[in-house]
Amino acid sequence: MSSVTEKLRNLTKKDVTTWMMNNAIFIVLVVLLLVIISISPDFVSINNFRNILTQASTRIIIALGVGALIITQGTDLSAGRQVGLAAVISASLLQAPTYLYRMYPDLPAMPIIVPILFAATITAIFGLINGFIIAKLNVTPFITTLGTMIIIYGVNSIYFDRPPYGAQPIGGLDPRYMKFAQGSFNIGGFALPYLVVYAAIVTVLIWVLWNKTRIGKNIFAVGGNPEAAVVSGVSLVKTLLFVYTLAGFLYGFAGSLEAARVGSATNNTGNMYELDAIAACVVGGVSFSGGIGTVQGVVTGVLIFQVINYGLAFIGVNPYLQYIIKGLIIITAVAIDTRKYLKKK
Amino acid sequence: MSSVTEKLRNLTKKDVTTWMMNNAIFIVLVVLLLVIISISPDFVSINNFRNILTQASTRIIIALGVGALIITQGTDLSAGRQVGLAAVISASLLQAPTYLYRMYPDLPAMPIIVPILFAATITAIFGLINGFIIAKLNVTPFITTLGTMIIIYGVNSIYFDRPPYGAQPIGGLDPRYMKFAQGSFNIGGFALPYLVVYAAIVTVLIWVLWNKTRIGKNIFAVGGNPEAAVVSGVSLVKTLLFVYTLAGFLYGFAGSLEAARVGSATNNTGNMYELDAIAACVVGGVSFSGGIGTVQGVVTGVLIFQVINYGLAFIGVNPYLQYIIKGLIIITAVAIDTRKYLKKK
Amino acid sequence: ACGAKQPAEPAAPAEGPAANPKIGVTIYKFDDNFMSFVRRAIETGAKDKADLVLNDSQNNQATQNEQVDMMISKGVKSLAINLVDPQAAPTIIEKAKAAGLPVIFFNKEPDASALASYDKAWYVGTTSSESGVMQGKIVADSWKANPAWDKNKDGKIQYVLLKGEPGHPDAEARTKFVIDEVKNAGIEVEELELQTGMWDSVKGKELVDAWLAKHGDKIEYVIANNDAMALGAVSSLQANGYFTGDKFMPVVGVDAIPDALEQVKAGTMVGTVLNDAKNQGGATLELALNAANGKDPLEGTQWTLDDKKAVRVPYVGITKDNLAVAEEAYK
Amino acid sequence: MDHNTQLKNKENYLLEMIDISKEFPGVKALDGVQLKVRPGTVHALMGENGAGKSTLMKCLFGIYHEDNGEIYLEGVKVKFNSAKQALENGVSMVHQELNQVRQRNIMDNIWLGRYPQKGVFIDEQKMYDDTKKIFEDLDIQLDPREKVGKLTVSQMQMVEIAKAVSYNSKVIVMDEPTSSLTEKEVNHLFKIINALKQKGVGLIYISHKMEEILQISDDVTVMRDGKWIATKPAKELTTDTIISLMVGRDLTNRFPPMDNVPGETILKVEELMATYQPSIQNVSFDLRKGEILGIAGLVGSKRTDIVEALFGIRQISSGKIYVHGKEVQNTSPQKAIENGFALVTEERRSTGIFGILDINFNSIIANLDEYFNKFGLVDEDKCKADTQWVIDSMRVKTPSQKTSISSLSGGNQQKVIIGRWLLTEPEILMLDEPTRGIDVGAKYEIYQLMIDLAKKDKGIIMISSEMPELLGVTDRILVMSNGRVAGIVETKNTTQEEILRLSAKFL
Ligand SMILES: Nc1ncnc2c1ncn2[C@@H]1O[C@H](COP(=O)(O)OP(=O)(O)OP(=O)(O)O)[C@@H](O)[C@H]1O
Ligand SMILES: Nc1ncnc2c1ncn2[C@@H]1O[C@H](COP(=O)(O)OP(=O)(O)OP(=O)(O)O)[C@@H](O)[C@H]1O
Ligand SMILES: OC[C@H]1O[C@@H](O)[C@H](O)[C@@H](O)[C@H]1O
Ligand SMILES: [Mg+2]
Ligand SMILES: [Mg+2]
Repeated sequence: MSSVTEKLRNLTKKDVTTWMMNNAIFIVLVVLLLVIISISPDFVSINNFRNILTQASTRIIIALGVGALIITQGTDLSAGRQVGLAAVISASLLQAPTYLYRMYPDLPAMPIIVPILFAATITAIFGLINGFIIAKLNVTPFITTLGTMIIIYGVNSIYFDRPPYGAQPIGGLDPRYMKFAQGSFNIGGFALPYLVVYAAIVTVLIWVLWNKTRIGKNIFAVGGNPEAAVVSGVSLVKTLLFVYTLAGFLYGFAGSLEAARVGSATNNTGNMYELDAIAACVVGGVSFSGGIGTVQGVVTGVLIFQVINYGLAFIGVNPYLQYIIKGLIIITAVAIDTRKYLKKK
Repeated sequence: MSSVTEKLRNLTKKDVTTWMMNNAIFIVLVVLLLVIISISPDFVSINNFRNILTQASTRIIIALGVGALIITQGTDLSAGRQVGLAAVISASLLQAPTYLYRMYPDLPAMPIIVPILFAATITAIFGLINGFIIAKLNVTPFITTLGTMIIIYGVNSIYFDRPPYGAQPIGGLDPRYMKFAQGSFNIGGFALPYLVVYAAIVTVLIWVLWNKTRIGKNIFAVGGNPEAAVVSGVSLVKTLLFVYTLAGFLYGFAGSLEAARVGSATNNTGNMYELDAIAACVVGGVSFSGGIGTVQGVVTGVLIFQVINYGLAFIGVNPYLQYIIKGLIIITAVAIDTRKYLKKK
Repeated sequence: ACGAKQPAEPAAPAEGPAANPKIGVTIYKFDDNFMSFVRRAIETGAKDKADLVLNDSQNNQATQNEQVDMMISKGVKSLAINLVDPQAAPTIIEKAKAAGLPVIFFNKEPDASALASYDKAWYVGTTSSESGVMQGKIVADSWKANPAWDKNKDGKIQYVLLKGEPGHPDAEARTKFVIDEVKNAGIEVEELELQTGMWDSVKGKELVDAWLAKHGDKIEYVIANNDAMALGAVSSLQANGYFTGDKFMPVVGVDAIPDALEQVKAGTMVGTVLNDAKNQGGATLELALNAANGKDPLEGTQWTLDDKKAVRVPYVGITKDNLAVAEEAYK
Repeated sequence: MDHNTQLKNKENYLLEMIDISKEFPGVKALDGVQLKVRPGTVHALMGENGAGKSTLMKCLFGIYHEDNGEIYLEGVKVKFNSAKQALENGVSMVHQELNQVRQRNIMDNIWLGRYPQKGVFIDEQKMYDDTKKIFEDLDIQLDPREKVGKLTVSQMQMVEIAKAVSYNSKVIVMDEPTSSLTEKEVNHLFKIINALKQKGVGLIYISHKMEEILQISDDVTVMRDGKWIATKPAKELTTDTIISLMVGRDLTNRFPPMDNVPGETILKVEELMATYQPSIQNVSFDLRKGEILGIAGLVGSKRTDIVEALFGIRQISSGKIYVHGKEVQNTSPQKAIENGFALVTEERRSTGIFGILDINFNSIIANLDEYFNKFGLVDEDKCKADTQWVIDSMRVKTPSQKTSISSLSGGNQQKVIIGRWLLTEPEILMLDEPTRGIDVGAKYEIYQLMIDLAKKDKGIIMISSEMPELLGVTDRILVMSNGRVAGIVETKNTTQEEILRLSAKFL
C-alpha cells in the first residue's frame, strides 16, 4: 500500500498530463457520461447500460472490419451496403414457414447458421473483390468501394425487388432467427443479450488477430509503409485481400444480426453505416495515414457515438439540436485526442 | 502539311500508348459517349448536349471547391450540407412577394445578388471554421467536416423547420431569381444557359488561381509536401484557411443556383453532393495523397458522372441495373487512368 | 423486464402539468415534409396534456428500435410509432408487450396480424394504396375532360412516371395503384419511362430533362409519386418552354404541400393528393393519450376503429376545384 | 552596431548560439550547446549519429523552439518562430532529409515561399530566367521546368543547394549536403562554397565524410550526446583527433582487419537482363562464401538495379540466378527472403523505415517467421530479445524499444534497418549505400558486422559511392558502367584510378 501512495506522491504534474493525453479518448467518454448523468440522474440504470451495449454490438463488429482496412491506408464506403445485402439474404432465407408472404414459399426451415454463413460468404466475396481491385488494379480504396457500394446496392435491389411481392420489406422472420439476435442469457437475474456476447467474442478474436498474429503484423506493416513492407517480404496483395475479405465477412455477420435485431430487412438496411463505422474508428484513434489503431480504440469510438446518440435522446434534446451537439462533441473529442500526436516544437 | 504526315508516320506505337495513358480519362469519356450513341443514336442532339452541360454546371462549381482541398490532402464531407444551407437561405430570402406561404411574409424584394452573396458569405464562414479546425486544432479533415456536416445540417434544419409552415420546401421563388438560374442567352437561335456561363466563368477563374497565382502554387506545395512548404516559408495555416473558405464560398454560390435551378429548397437539398464531387475529382485525376490535380481533370470528372447519369437514364436502363453499370464504369475509368502512375520496375 | 411499471396504472388524475403522462413518439424521418406537419399536429395536441419524448428515426429501423428501448427505459406510458419499415412492427410490439405499454402505430401500417397479436396495439393512418387510387382518379378525370391532351390522338396516355425510393411502401403502392386506377377507368396507357427520383426535386428535374430531350411531345402525362418530384418536373418543363402559349403538360403529385398547391392554382400542376396531416397527428395523439391514461383509446374522440383495429383518416384528391380543402390544412 | 553588441561580439561572430538546450520526450537532445560562426568561413559541425547536430540547426531555423539558450545573428538577439522568419533574416538551410515537392517542377520548388509576382499573377518568366541564372552561376545543367520527381537523388540535392544559395543569406546551413553527391558534384559544391566564403557568408557544414571536413572547413565544433565538446580551428585537427573527440575514445583504424576467408561460390548470376530498360544488361558475376563484393560505378550506372533485380523488386526478362548451384526464382522479395537474400535499400525513408511504428516493430518485421508459436501467436519475449540485440549490437541510440523510429536521428534509423536484416541471418546480404549518413564510429561497427558475417560463410554485396570504403572492406569490386559490368577486380590489386577508368568504359 505504502508504495502505491509513494508512487502517487511521486507522480509529477507532467506524468498526469501525459497519462491524460494518452487516454484522452477514454476520458472524453467518461466526461460525456458524467454530463449526461448530471442532467438526467436516472440515466444511471442497468437498463440504459445494457441498451447502449446492445446497440453498439453490431456496430462494433462492423467497425472492427473497417478499422483493419483503415490501418492499411484503406477505406470502405461499401460497408453499409454489404450489411444490407447480408441482411436481405439472411432474412429472405429465414422467414418463418408459417409466414404468408415468403420470398421462397417452399423453402424448408434450415439450421439458422446456414443462411447466416451463406450471407457472410457472399459479402466476403464482395470484400475479396474490393481487395482485388485495390491491390491488383491499383484503384484507390475510395473509388473502388464507392463503385462497389453502388454496385452492391443495385444487386441487392434486384434481388430484393422481384415477384411475387415486389419491393416489400422482408419480415415474418423465423422465431429461432429472431431469438438468435434478440435473446439473452439470464445470469442470476441479469439479462446478458446474445448480441453483446457476439460482439465481445468478435472483439477478442480481432484483438488477437491484430496483436498476436503474423497477419496482424503484416497489416500494420502495409499501413505503416507499403513500399517498405514489400521490401521486407510482406505480400501487399495477400494482406489487402485478407483484410477486405475479412471485413466483408464481418459486415455479413453484422448484417444477418441486424435483420434479426430489427425484425425485417430492406435493400436500404445498413445505408450509411460505413460513415458511422469510419467515424468511430477515427474518433477511436485509427489513423487514415495508416499503421495506427487499436481494438480498444475502435470499441471506445463506437461506444462514444452510441452514448452520444442514446444519451442525447434520453435527456430529450430536440433532434435537430442533437445534430449540432453531436458534431461538436466529435470534433472536440478528436481535437483533444490529437494533442498527443502533436510534435513538440 | 507534309510535315504533319511525316510526324504522324514517325509516331511510334509507344508514343501513342503514352499519349493514351496520359489522356485516359478523356478517352473514357469519349468511349462512354460512343457506346451510348451506338445504343441510342438519337442521343446526338443539341438538346442533350445542353442538358448535360447545364446539369453539370453547379456540380462543377462544387467540385472545383472540393478539388483544391483534396489537393492539400484534405476532404470535405460538409460540402453538400453547405450547398443545402445556402440554398435554403437564398430561397427563404427570395420568395416572390406574391407567394402565399412566404417564410418572411413582410420581406421586401431585394436585388437578388444580396441574398446570394449573403448565403455564400455564411457558407464561406463555415468553410473558414473547417479550415481553422483543421489547420489550428489539427483535427483531420475527415472528422472535422464530418462534424460540421452534421452541425450545418442541424443549423439548417432549425432555420428551415419552424412555424408557421414547418418543414416545407421553400418554393414560390422570385421570378428574377428563377431566371438568374434557369434563363439563357439566345445566341443566333442557340440557347446558352446562364448556368453554363457561370460554370465557365468559375472554371476559368479557378484555373487562373490554381496555375497563375501564388496561393495556387502554395496549395500544390502544401499538398505535395507540407514539410517542404513549411521550411520554405509557406504558411500552412493561411493556405488551408484560404482553401476551405473559398470552397465554402463556392458551395454557397452553387447552393443559391441550385435552389433557383430546381425552383425550391429544403434542408435536404445538397444531401450527399460531397460524395459526387469528391468522386468526380478523383475520377478526374485529383489525388488524395495531395499535390496532384488539374482543373480540366475535375471538369472532365464531373462530366463523366453526368454523362453516365444522363446517358443511362436516356437509354432507359432499368434503374437498379444503372447502379451496377455506373459502379462498373467508375471503377474501370479509374483503373485505366491509374495505369499512367504505375511505376514500371 | 425493465424499470417501467408493469401493469397499466389506473388513470392518473389529469390535473396539473406535473401529472402529465410521458408519451414516446418516433418519426421515421424528421425532415420529411409531410411528417413534419403530422409532428406539429401531435405537438399541438399534446400541449398541457402530455410530455412528449420525440425522436427522429433518421429513416433507419434499427435506430428506431433503439429509440424504443431508450423510451421504455425512460418510463414512457405509451408509444406512438411512425415505423420506418412496416415489417418491423412485431419487434416493436414485442418490446411494448414486455414492458406492458400500449402502442399506437401511425402513418405506416403494420400487418393486420401484427396488430392482432397484441391487444394494446392500434393504428392511425390512411390506406397506403388510397393515395395512388386518388391520384389515378385525378389523372383519369382530367384526361377525359381534356381530349386535346392526347397529342398523338391514339386514345392512350403515353406517360412517364417518377417513382419514389424503391422499396418504400408508399412508392410501391402509388406506382401500382395510380396506373391500375387509370386502367380501371377504361383508359389505355403506355409507359414511356419509369425511373426512381428518390422523392427528390433535383433528380425529378434531371430525369424529366432527359425524357423531354428523348421523347418531346410524345409524353402526354407526368405522374410523380410525390410533390417534390412533381415540382422538379414542372421546373424542367418550364425550362423547356412549357406552360407558355399553348405548350402544356399535365403533371400530378401527392402530398399537397403548399408549393404544389400554388402550382395547382397557377395551372402548372393538374392536381395532388392531400395527406391529412392535422387529423393523422391529432388522432394519433388522442389515442396515445387515452392509452397512456389507461382509458379506452377512442374515449372522447370522433374516431372509430375498423376491423383491423385501425383509425382511417381519408386522403383527399386535390384539384383546382377544391384547393380550399387543402389550404385549410395549413391554417 | 551599438556599443553593447560590439562588446558582446568581440570577435565579430556572424552567428552565436549560446547555451542551447532542447528536450524531447525521453531524450535530452541538446544540453547547453554553443556554436559560434565567423563570417566568411566554413564551420564544420561534427558528432556521432544522434549527437544533436540536426536538432541544433532546426532550433536555429525556427523549426524547433529551444527550451533554453540564446541566439545572436550579427550581434542581434534573434528567435525565429518559423522557417519563414529565418529565411527573411538571412538564414537558409539545406535539410538533411530532402524537402521537396516532387510533383512540381524545379523552379516551383526553388521559389516556393517567395514567388515573384506581376500584379496578382506569378511571373513565370522571371522565375525561369532567375533559375537559369542561378544554375549558370553554379554550373548546374538542368531544365528549370523539369519535374523534381524525375530527377536523380543527386540532382535533387544540387537543386536544394542551389535553392539555399539563392536566398543570398548571411548564414547557410548544410546538413549532409553531399550524402548523395558524386565526386564531381562534391568538387563542384566546394567551388560554390569557396565563392560564398569570399562573399562573407558563414557556412555551417554537417557531414560524416571526414575527408571533406579537413578539406574545406575553417573551424570545427564537435558535439557528443547533445553536449558541446570542443571548437577548434581545422588547421589544428587531424581526422583522428576529430574522431576521438566525437567518439570519446581513440579509433585508430577506420576499417577493421579483413580476416574473412572467401570459399566456394554461393551465388552465381548469369546474363541478368532487366525487362524495363534502361537498366541492367547481361550482368554476370559470382559471389563466394565469406566474401564481401563491392559494387562501384557512377551514379546512374544502375548499381541499384542489380540488387533490386536479385531481390525480386525489379522484373527481369532473362538471365539466371543460382544459389548453391541451384537455380532460384526471386520473383518477389518474399521469395528472395526465402531463398536467403536480404537487402538494405538505398532510400531509407521511402523503402526502409515504418516511420510511425516503434523500433521493436521495425526490427522484427523482415524476420516474422521466427516469432510465432505453434498456435500462430506471437512470442513477445523473443521479439523483445531480438530487438534488444539490434539496439545493442548496432549501438542504436534510443530511449526504448517503444520509441517510434521516426524520432531517431537519421543515422540511428539506418542502424535499425541494418539490424533488421541481420536478424534474418541471410545467406546473401546486399547493402545499398549502407553507410550513407552514418558516423565514423558506427561505420566501423557496420564493417565489423559485415566481416563477422562473412566469417560465418555468408556472402555480402555492398554498393557504395565511397571509394575508401570500397577499397577498405571488400574482397573484390564489380564496376558498373552504363548498366553493364565493366569489370570485376581484386581489391588488393586495384587502384582508385582503375575503378574510375572502368566506370567510364561504356559511357
Ligand atoms: N522530433 C523528435 N522527437 C523526439 N526525439 C527527437 C526528435 N528529433 C530528434 N530527436 C532525438 O534527438 C537526438 C538528436 O537527433 P539529431 O537528429 O539532432 O541527431 P544528428 O546529430 O543530426 O544525427 P545524424 O548524424 O544521425 O543526423 C536523437 O537522440 C534523436 O532521437
Ligand atoms: N536517367 C535517369 N532519370 C531519372 N532517374 C534516374 C536516372 N538515372 C538514375 N535515376 C534515379 O537515381 C537513383 C539512382 O540511380 P540508379 O539506380 O540508376 O543508379 P545507381 O548507380 O544504382 O545509383 P546509386 O549509386 O545511388 O545506387 C534511382 O532512384 C534512379 O531512379
Ligand atoms: O419517405 C419519404 C416520402 O414519404 C411519402 O409518404 C411522401 O409522400 C413523400 O413525399 C416522401 O416524403
Ligand atoms: Mg396518346
Ligand atoms: Mg542529422
